[in-house]
Amino acid sequence: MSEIVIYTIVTVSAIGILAAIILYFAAKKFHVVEDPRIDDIEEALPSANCGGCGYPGCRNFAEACVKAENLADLFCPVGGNDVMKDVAGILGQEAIEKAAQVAVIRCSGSFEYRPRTNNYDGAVNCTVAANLYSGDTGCQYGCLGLGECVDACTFDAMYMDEKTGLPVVIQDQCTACGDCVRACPKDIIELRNQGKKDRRIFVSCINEDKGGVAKKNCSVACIGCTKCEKVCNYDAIKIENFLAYIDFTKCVLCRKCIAVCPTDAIHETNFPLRRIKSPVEKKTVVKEKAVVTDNPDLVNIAKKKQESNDNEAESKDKE
Amino acid sequence: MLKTFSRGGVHPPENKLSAVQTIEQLALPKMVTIPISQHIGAPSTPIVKKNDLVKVGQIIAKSSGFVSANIHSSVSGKVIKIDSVMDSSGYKKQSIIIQVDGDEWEESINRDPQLIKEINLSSEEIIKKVGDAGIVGLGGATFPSQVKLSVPKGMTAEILIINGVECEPYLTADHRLMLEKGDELMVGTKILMKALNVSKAVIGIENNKRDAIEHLTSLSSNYEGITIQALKVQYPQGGEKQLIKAVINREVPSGGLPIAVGAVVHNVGTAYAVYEAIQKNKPLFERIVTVTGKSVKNPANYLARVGTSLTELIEASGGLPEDTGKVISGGPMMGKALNTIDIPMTKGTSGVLIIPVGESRRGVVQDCIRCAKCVSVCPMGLEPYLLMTVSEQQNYERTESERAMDCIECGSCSYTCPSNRPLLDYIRLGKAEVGAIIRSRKA
Amino acid sequence: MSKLLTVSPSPHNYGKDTIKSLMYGVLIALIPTTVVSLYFFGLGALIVILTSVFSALIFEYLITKYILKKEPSLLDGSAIITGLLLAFNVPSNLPIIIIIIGALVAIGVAKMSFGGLGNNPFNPALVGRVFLLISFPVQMTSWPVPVQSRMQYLDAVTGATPLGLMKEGLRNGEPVSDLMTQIPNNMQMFIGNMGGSLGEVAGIAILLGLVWMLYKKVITWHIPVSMIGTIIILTGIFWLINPDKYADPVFHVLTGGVLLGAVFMATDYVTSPMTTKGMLIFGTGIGLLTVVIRLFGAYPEGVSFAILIMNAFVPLINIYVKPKRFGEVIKNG
Amino acid sequence: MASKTESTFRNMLLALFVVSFISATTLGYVYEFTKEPIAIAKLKKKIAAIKKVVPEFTNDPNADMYKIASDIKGDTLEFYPAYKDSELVGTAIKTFSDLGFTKRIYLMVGFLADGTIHNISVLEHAETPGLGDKMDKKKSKWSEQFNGKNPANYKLIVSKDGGDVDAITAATISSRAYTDAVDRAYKAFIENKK
Amino acid sequence: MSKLTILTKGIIKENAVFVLFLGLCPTLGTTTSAINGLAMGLATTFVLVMSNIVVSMVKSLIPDKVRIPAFIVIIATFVTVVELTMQAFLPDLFEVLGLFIPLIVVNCVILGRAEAFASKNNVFDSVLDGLGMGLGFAFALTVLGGIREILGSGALFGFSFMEGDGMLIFVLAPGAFIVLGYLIAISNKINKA
Repeated sequence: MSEIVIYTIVTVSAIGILAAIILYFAAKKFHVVEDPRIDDIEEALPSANCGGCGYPGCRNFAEACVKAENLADLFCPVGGNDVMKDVAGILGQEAIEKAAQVAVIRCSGSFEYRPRTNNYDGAVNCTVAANLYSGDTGCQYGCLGLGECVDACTFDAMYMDEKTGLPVVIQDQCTACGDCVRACPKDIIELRNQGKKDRRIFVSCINEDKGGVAKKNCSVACIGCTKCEKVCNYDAIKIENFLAYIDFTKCVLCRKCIAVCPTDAIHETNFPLRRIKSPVEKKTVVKEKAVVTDNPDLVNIAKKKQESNDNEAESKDKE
Repeated sequence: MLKTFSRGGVHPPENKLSAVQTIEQLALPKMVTIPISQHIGAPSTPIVKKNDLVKVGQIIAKSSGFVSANIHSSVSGKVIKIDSVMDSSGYKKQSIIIQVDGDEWEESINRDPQLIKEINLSSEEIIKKVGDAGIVGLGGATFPSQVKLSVPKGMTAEILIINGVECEPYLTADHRLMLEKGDELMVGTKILMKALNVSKAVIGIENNKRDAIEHLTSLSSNYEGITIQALKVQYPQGGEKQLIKAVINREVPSGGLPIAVGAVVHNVGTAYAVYEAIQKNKPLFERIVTVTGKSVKNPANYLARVGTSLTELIEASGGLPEDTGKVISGGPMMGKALNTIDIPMTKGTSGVLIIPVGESRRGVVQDCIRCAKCVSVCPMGLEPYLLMTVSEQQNYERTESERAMDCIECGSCSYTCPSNRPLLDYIRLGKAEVGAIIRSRKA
Repeated sequence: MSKLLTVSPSPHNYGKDTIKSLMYGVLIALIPTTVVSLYFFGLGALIVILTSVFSALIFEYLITKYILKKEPSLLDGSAIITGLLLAFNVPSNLPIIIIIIGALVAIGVAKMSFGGLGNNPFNPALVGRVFLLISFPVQMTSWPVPVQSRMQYLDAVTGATPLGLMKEGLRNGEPVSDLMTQIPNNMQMFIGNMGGSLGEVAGIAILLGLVWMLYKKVITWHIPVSMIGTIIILTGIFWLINPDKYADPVFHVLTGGVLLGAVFMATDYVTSPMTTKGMLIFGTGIGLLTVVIRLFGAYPEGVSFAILIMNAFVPLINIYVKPKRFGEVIKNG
Repeated sequence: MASKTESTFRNMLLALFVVSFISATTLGYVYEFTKEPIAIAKLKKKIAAIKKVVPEFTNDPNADMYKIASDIKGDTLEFYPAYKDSELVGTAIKTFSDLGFTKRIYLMVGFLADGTIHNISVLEHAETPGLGDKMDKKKSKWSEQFNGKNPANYKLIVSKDGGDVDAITAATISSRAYTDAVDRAYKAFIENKK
Repeated sequence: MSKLTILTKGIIKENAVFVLFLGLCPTLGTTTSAINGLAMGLATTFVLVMSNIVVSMVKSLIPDKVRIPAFIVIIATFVTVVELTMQAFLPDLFEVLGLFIPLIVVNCVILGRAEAFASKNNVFDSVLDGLGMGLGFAFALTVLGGIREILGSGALFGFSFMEGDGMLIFVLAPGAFIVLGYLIAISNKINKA
């Protein structure tokens, strides 16, 4: 063994030992006590950072989980029961099952059912439009159709149907994080229980006008006729301010109310297709009659929307 | 060099089509719809019921707070219902609907056109009476006037500025008022001076109203303490802060009121209403409205009763033109676009502007080319492009720190933008959100 | 009512300015410079300008349509300006293929990669020019001598620019006064009778353009004035200290790309600051860097680099330099 | 996960020590093993450079190498005399210049006995690719203009500065540095000839 | 994860350069020609595979707190071995790459894979991972070098196909950034589609 080999071994080993000593004391000195379970929980979470749980990010939620006495008030809507079971397992607690939810659009006032009364020409943004006036139809509760909910969706679970001018939820992708609910200035979107076999019944309208006014402005509006309330045997339907609301915790999906609704305002989604069935599909005959796509204003809005989307994407890219 | 404010501003085409039309009394309508919220602040409380009979000038809704105003019937007749009716906001609001029956005025109102110059009331009495008469700022902001006249403790008013700028294109209501009711305006100004206890008043008028300037200047020799100041034509000189800067070269601090620099600003229309309320006992129930537009048959200035449907005003000017694209309540820069003309005029309706189809649409929105024109025209020294971006990104913290709340919504930025960007739309959105944040912070 | 009313937030009055009108304002301001360059560099200038403008337009069209998948807006004038300015920044005997590469870099790399008009951090024409300068140093630094109405293109007689002569001479220790005899006098330089890039040579034509743009309110005075002012002051100081080693301020302003840069390049909307205060800082910074590069750097000319460097600072300037706001409360007053 | 060693002091020390020890040992042996080939490779390269610039020789110029102090303090020029059958056929001089665009350039200049330049090769440079790097024979034939010239009647200054050397287009600075290095070698050669 | 995915993911899906943005210093510095890029990539691959093997073998013996220093020592050893070997037997290549070889030590691709993969997986998987990642890295460097060589010198793997000079900027550092930027854009497009 030549000198240089020995020399190498001595110096390198010495450096190694020195480093170990320094590291040991450094580790001791700067030791931070952090509950390792926070990391474990964070790993279990979907890390979408969507804010659906009410906390700014997944890590904050994980911290809250560790701190909380029980998990009753904490729920990750994206991960659902499976993730919460994992989280509960890490914390050694009992998981509390919650029914899976999905967003539904409570407005069916597509172009054919809800005549326009004016043209909107401002910024393509629902909140801007909502601050300005009641919308481009006679119904001041209905969807403005500018797609802020679609922009807000983190999971690409929504799109604007250009034929109806209404947003559509892709149920498979919806995680019920609630971003769209918060984004909608008209409070049209609701999170409802997914229901057995994805079957749901809900009133697709939030119009609180009197029956006649509502009907005049939109042919599929709830007119508050109370027929459904009367026919419901389970006390699930309540009418307030000329508007019916079906409590999904009480509804047993008997579909009696659908049959009696004179304006088709109550929607059922119960096909194995697992899609929200829009009234357009239900009445194919009407659909053929409606000529809406060549309305120049619609095309304009769609175009503007596209442009502003592009701009947004660019500005995001820049950052 | 004529005086003007120091920063920013634009000069849109003036289009004062109705400047030579004398004020016409509009025929009584068959029915009026009087919204109970015609001013900034709390809506008034109706004090009449269905089927009540009311006279012209009778109080029908009472002020419901410090910042609120009384509302008087503008016609005589029967209340047929109190219902929610679409108003210029585009939303349905509570309104009192009165079927007109004759034209019977309250006896206390002096209908004699004779000018009364002597002011017999004390300062407090004037302020109270202004409040009772339901007078609000008639320039368009509709801020209750008695609030402005009540100088807060610890501050003193030094100067009264009467706003005769009318910087909005098209509108001529104030212009005609200054020409035709000059003396009444002067007396109204004196009354306001007395109420505020100031010895100096300046009437600021833009230089495109030479006749009004000359007329009032010749009158001013009869009224001590009132001077007329001609101003360079520059929008938005009618904004309170800009007008104060232009006339007395003082800057109202950010977030502060004009009284912080010792100034109180009232519109010429308000001064005239004050004259009528104090000297003639006549509450505010009618005002001058300009009906104008490039394709309108007879652009005109009407003296019309509050609650008259805009349809009737437009009919009087020759009806809605064929090529109507947009109907605006107010001027083209700050007015509100209407989604129907079947709405009532209110105390704040200074004009009805009909814009033909060709000029009614905005251009296609393009990317910002960072030309900085919005920054250079902003009269408040803000950066509109930035405010738009941050409120679009919902970064409201930044929106606030970039002082969105200073924005006076004059629209100069959107007007000047070569890329047709909806700057003000988003700034307004940001302001609304920031306002909500500030309120929740205080609560 | 037969037709529906249009509803939008205020204002309802829209100004006459459009991107197109502003861009054409710049194009009109570029006419005198174009004319002078055609006069002094003849056929070469014509070929360079046409190639540059057309290839800029073609690249803009192809990239917007097939890569960004947007509706191409060729006629808004911005691509024409980029093409023209690129042509003004190269010698008149540059081979066509190099010009096309320059236009591709200017439009494709510097502009479209960032999302098109309004989003590019650097001036596209200058990026194109610097790219060419680094890539093809030989071709980019052989300047044809100006001969009136000359019809040669590639085989033109070349010579050095006044700045190049000055730098070379000073390096060899020759005094400024000797060197001054080798270069055209100030008046000749002002009307453009010297070697250099197409658009750089004629100060008078550029100033005509400036006057037009100021009159039409296409640009404000802040950037050109602060930039040229800084150069005059700084070179003036050095000149006063040692007139043998440093040329006089008039020489520095009239030669190279100072005027072209100050009037047409630095004032590019997209890549200059938003506030007037920011513009003054921006212009001063360019002036400072130009002088530093010219007097102490390796290159004889530094305007392009100075502008590009300051372009990079624009976002920072925009963040920290705020306009004087109305009613600003001065604290601790 | 399999049971992981705890982070105790003993374990940390041991782990790092063992790792460093093994590494050091490996490195030591690899060094030993490669020492000779590396030296040979280096020498080969030098000889190749010398071979390029002087006529055929039979001796080992590396062994006969001697150093001469240069005009710049602390720096030396390396002289590699080449003998063919004990007759001096030329001298290769490793020379340098600091006038380059970036850092110092190194050349190997070969002189015949009478001072005529036989050939030059570039040992090290960091000039701009495409411009200054044309001094390298691999890139351009520029440097061949020196071959066969005797600096006694060939002014080793670039033509722009009044000499006989044509500069590389648009790379006057690099050309100057190159010429300067050759000039330095020539002056040292002449001085030491006596 | 199947063995095949472990091997192939590093080439496109998780390409160290185009997707993970690791080891950009040698990427930008050495890729003036395709051959340089390839050589650097292969040298890195060798170190990567070897260090992955050793790290995955000793993973349970090394306490957590000294994990990084230990890995670095292991990596540094292999790098030095490569350096010395290259110097001895491939002196021409060493002349070009010599400056960058020691940089392999701090190439985050290697430490990153040791930390993220080898310290958690068995020896065979680690070899596959190292091989895949290394080949991906070599692929990226070769492509980058090739494009720069074509544009900058009008040649590929040293075979010139163009008269005169190329665009110099591509041989210089700015060109490396520009080409890398566009390659990353293309790779994003491919990976997202």
